[in-house]
Amino acid sequence: MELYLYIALFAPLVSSLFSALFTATPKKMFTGVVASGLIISALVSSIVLLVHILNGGGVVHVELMTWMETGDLYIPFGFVVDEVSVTMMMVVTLVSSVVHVYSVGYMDHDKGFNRFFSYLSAFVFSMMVLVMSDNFAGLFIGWEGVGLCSWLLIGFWYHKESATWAANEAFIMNRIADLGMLIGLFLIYWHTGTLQYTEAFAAMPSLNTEIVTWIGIFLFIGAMGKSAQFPLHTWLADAMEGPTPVSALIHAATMVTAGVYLVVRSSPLFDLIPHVGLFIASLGAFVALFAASMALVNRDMKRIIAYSTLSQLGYMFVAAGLGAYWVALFHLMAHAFFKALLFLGAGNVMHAMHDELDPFKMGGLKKPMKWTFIMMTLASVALAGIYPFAGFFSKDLILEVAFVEHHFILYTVLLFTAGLTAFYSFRLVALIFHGEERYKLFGVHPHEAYKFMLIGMSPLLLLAIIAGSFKMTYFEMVTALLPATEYHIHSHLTFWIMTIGTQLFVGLSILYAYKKYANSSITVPNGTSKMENSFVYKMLFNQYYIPYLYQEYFVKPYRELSTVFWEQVDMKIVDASVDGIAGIVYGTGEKTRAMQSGNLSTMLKWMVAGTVGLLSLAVVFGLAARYSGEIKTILSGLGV
Amino acid sequence: MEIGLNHYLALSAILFSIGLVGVMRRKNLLLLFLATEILLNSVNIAFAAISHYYGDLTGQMFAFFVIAIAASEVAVGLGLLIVWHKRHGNIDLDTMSTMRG
Amino acid sequence: MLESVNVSLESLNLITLLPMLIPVVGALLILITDLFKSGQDKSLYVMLSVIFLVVDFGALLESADIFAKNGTVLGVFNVMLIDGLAILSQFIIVGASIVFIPLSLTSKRFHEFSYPEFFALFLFMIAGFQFMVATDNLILIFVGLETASLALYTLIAMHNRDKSFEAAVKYFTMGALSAAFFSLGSMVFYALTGSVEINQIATVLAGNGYADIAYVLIAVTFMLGSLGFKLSLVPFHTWAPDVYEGSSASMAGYMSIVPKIAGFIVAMRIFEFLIHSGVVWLEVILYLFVVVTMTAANMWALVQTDVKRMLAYSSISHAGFVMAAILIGTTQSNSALFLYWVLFAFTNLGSFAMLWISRQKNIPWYQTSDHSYNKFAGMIKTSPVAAIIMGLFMLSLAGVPPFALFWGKLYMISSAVNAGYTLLALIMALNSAIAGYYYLKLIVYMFMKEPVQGAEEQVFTNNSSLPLRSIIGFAAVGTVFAFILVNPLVEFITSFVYNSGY
Amino acid sequence: MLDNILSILIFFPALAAVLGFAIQRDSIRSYGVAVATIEFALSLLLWFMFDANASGMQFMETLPLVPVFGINYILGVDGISVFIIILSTFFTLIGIASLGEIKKVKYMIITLLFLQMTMTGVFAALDAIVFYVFWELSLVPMLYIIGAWGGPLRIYASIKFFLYTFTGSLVMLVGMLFMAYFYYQASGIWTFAILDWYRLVLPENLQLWLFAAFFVGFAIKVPMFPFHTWLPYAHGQAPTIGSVMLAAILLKMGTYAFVRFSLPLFPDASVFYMMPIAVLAIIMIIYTGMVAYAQKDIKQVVAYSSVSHMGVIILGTFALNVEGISGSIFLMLGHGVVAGALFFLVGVIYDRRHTKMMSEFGGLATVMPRYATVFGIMMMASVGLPLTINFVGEFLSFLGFYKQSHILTLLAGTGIIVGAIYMLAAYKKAFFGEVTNEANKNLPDLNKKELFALIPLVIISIWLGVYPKPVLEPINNSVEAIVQLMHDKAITPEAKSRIPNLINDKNSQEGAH
Repeated sequence: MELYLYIALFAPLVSSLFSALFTATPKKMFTGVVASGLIISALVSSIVLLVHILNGGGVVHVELMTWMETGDLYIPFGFVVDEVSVTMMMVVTLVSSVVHVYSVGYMDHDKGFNRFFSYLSAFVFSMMVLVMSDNFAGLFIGWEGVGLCSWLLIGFWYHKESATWAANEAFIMNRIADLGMLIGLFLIYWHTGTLQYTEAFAAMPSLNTEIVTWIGIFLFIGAMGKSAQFPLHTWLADAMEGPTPVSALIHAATMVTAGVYLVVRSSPLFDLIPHVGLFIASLGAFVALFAASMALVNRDMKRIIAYSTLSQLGYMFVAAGLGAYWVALFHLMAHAFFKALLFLGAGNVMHAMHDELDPFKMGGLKKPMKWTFIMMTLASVALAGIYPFAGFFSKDLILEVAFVEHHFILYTVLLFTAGLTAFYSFRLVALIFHGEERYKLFGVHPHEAYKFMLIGMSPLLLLAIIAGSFKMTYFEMVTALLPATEYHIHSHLTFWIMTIGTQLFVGLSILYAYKKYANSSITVPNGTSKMENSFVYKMLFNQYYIPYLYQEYFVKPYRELSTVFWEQVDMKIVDASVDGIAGIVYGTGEKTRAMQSGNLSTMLKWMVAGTVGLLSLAVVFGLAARYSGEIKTILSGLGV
Repeated sequence: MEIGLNHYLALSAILFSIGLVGVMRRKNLLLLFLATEILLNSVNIAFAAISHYYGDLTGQMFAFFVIAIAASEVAVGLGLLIVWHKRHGNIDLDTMSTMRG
Repeated sequence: MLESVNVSLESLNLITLLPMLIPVVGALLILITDLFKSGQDKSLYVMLSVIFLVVDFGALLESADIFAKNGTVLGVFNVMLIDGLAILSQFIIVGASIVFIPLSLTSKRFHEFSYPEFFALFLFMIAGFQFMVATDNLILIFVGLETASLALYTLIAMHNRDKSFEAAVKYFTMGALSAAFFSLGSMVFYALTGSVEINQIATVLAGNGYADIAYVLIAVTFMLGSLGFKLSLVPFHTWAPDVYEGSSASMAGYMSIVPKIAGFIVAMRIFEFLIHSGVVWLEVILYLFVVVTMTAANMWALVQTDVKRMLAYSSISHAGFVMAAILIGTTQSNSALFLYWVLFAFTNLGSFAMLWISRQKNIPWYQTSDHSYNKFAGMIKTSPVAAIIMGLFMLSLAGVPPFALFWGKLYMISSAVNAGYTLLALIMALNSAIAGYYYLKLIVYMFMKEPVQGAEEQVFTNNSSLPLRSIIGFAAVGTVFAFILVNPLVEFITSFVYNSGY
Repeated sequence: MLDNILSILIFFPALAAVLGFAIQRDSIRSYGVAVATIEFALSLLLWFMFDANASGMQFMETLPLVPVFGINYILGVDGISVFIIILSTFFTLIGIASLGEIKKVKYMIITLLFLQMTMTGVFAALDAIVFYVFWELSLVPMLYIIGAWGGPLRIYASIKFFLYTFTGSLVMLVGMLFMAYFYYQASGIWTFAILDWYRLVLPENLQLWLFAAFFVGFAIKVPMFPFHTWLPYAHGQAPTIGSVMLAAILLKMGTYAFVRFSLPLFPDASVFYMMPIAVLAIIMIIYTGMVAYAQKDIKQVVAYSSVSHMGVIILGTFALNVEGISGSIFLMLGHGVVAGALFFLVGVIYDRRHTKMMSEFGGLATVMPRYATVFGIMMMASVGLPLTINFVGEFLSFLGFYKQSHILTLLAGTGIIVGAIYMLAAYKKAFFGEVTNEANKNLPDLNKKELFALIPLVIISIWLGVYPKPVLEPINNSVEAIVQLMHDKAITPEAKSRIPNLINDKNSQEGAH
């Protein structure tokens, strides 16, 4: 099994390095093919490992070599394939295989074709390190590695100002969270003496609660950055500047879920601190609603999907925070499939529309892009959580968890959000595929994507539909590692009322969205309608003015303070005082050199003056000595 | 009133002060040399007086050496003075300040 | 009336006079040679002088040997005092003279060297300095001092330029004042104690417990005035820059070494017993002198535009630095004084010799004085070896290890540290840093600036000749490889200083 | 011969430099490369023969210099110094080999060889005075490099560099003399041998003073805030090779000296001053990081980033535990490689465009993709991405210091954010966007000579990031010895508790198992 582990881990690295060899050369189709092949081999290995785990083959654990060893610190490159990591590996390799294949078509005309595959495979490698590591330090390697790849890929079109800006924003925001994570690692190390998962978690129950709480808080701060939780969420929407396959892979399916993975992985830790868990859940619920609300009015197709991702991440955190780790992981998996599908579909639309992102400028695309239409609709259905699609099983479960745990406020929020989700998803679908063919006004001739791209997407479509049926198998598998709490609503009546009620609510939202946006009277908004001028709309459209606030109260002051530090403090105070001391010495020399007038008379006068001065001092001292024998002590008291 | 050691010393001190003032005030090189002679000779008076007071010859020996040295000083000094006068036509101290700073 | 004096030659111990007599004889011989055949080449006189000085040096080795065996020797009616200080300082005086006098063998002709009197006076001067250090009798100190000084005034004036006359007059006049101070100081000591021998004075003063402290202080004040002049302590230093500028570079270099070591010996003899008997005032005053001299001279050196004048101020600063040894007054500090001065002699010999070989007959337009900084601009391009050697000397003067003067500074600061003068040690260290600036300035000119347009190629080695180059080479080797010399020097010096009771 | 390998390492380049004067101008490059290669090979031989498991000094040499005063020529290396020596020979090699077209190339190469002598000397010296000699002497070649090949303000910059560090070292010298004096008082023997000094236990108040004296010298060299202002000038004006050597090796002298002198000699003072120094280190990290962000000149960004990283090194050093000190020493190497490489990279573009203003560039990634890639890798290493050399050091330094103070580490940790901000912003300005400046349209990409210098640096910074063990292990062994020494020497209870006792820890752990 170790062989498969190594293949799963290193095939993406090989793929990345191989593609990197051709970064400076023009597009080579085979880089894409080879890269896809290698990623698929990683997928196959992951499947083998999954089967191995499912058959009760036990955890696969390898220690490749020592990484750092000093003092009492010992960090190996250790990798583990257990029930949790194999789930993540499946998600990662599956989605990335699809995205690789898809990208061969999507990036067809791009100059940086080879480079793209190099980055993309590097990302897969980092992600695999992240999920497979058997210790926190290794997780951190992957953690930072995906951050780097995300930076590279968001800024892939580096000639675009907005893309590079977004890339830097994402990297820096993540760094803020990484600091929290790092502090969490330090705490773990100094209190348990190790960074290995098993040993560290084994030691935690004996630690005092305050420390465990701090560890939990700092680790969660780390998770907040990667999973773009409030208030570190702004980068995710901006990250949509990257190529769409990147958004599908990184900013929907894998990297942003790393935070959830971290919390799930640290379940023994978070089990000890339910109050932190509650905070996580509350923040998750807030983010779910908050993000969904912004998605309601947005006019950028990719951003809408990004906000939806954010909202779903909130769901996952609710589950994880309430201790239903397996539920969180399940939703993570299901979400990965339909969200990636949604993004890839959006990619098709963008391709067809020549990178147009405003759905109001589309409409009626269902005719030229039939397959894409079907896929996106089904993905949206799954996202909305309609039975029997994947979203129903995973998302409703989270609602149930909140209900069973008696967090009714959370439950209400999540339920309401589910309605919003359905609305904005179908608002998007309706605007893009239904109604008048508004794109004609802009002289665009849309066409369907390559066939192999669509075929490539099909596994995702399949999984988006059927993933829910794996629930029990999955449950049995992961609960070997995670707390096996089943969330059943005891009263059958309540259960049915809730389920059907939810379905109805969601269904109504969908209908309302269709009614409002699928009709032929939709035009491209020009900022004159009443709704567009309402306060709520403006606030939502401007993302609650948060990016603006950050710009005004963090970015600008930082820049100004930097300049002040440099120009005022460094140059005018620190450096000037150094030069000032030198200047004083030099200036004193310059001023007093007049003493050397060159005139003999003056020189003689100086000499006499010196003697007379000494003489008068002598007289003073002599008199003093005569009248006080203490003078010596006084003078020696001066420290001479 | 008998003239005692202190009178000699006082005379010496007065002469020395006169010499010092002369050294500081004179702008003429020749007069400056005279002032230094006064300084040295004021010391000589004191030496002789103290020597007498102690009944010891050392002080007088010192005075003789001072006289001898004063003489050679004058020789060198006048030599320099003459050369300066030859080249510049004056013996004014204020002309003697080409080097400064 | 007078009793007949009965003295055995044995007790006179005439051997103590031998080292001083040799240069005197040499000087007379030069004068006699000139009587018989005038107008001979300067090289003859240079070589004669060197020979006599080498013999003198040999005689000193003999005295050193005697001292090492028997300790301090008195002679000639107990006027001569051959102790470790006397021997060490004479080594420096004679040794430095041996290497300085061949600097007269320049390729250009200079007025003063054509007179045999120059060399005779030179040797007389050396004898004067030797007397000065080899006695503790104030009369003999005075005589030696004046002999040497009068000869020195003349030597400066013989350079025969307007500036050298001016320098000589200035030096002479102030010297006369200083002589007056010295005699006055001696007079007061004599009045207080009835003696002119320093150890006698010390005994008497200690005997009556410094009852007349006020008068002692007056005496000390005038002594300070006089020696301060000789050692160029601020504010008695005013002659130094002008005299250095006015005299030839070789003479200036000589003046920065030899007269000062003689002065230091006298200062050490006069002041240390006072400091050791707890005259706090003197300690305070010396402290002030040391700090002010070091610092002020450094500041003035910063603003100079002429290298020779800068070196003059730097010499003042170095003198202030070394004066600290007398203030500290431990065996280590006194040894450090000698060590410092030997190493300083090497470096200063080298740097002034470098100036000397770059001496031009006429000053070109871009120079404001003989050795203004921009004369040396871009020297690395035109004569790299000379530039590198000059750079070495500057680094050594700045105290950059491992060059000669670093070891002197190290030992000196260490002596301050060991005696508990922490603040002084810091001030000394920081002054070395200030001094770094003006030495660097020359390095900057030599290595980092472009040569002035139209400067003649050979400007830096205008005056060079084989003997000069050899001397510079010798100084450079000494400067660079000083670390080999340090250990034997320290051992030798310390044993001599210690055995002389300092 | 191999018994004297350290002396050979020190004096071979100096001798070669003197002989170099006789070489014709056209052949001097080959000569320089040959000498530097031999020197580098010798240093590799040193590594090869180095016993990684020993914690003490190896290849010791002793020769009396001024025995009356206790000054001896003592050399030796341990895990702490051996790698910095190798780094210095390596940088000299690639520095000479990649030297661009400059005037007076012969003098440059000779100067670099002299510089090599002083660098090896500093890190191999085990006698305070010998250390001081090389320490000061290293200023001279650097002065010349900045002053003779620098930019318009070169003379100001070089003099400032020289005088500032010179002043600090003189104060340090006074401290050394005091140390020797106290040793003399305690034992009646004059010695400047560091290993002898290690055995001296000083009372706390003396430690405090002596620590301060040494601190002045080291802090200016590092340079620590607020003594850092000479550095931007020096870097700004120095030619590429000067900046490279300065950043890669010369700054490390200061931090190395902290480990070699301050910690083992004054353990109580180290604990006493730990927090104030940590605060300074944090100011260095954050404040200079922000100043770096405000720069318009890309070289100044790298220069200020150097100061910022040196702050992390200081912080790690003053963690006073094995993790922190090992980390800081590793970071010295890491920062040497990375900052050296970044200065090389800045030099590359400066050679082509004769400007370092970021506003003049933009879109270089399109024109010079290889250059952008290498720069990107090095930038990421500088930012401290895991699996690059800097991460190991930074992680361990922060980890170590976290034991001493949570809050301060948290503050210092913001350095990883600040660092990302200025580096990414600079990279964006220079490399991303459209090519707007006509002059940039046809810039040639990296040439062979430049790649020769840069590729090894890239390889090292990744290799040691992935597999730091060969270097970290010897460092760890020597650091453990130092920490144990500090613990044993410490007087105050606070110091005893702050500095871990490794022997007891090990024993108790074994007992627990």
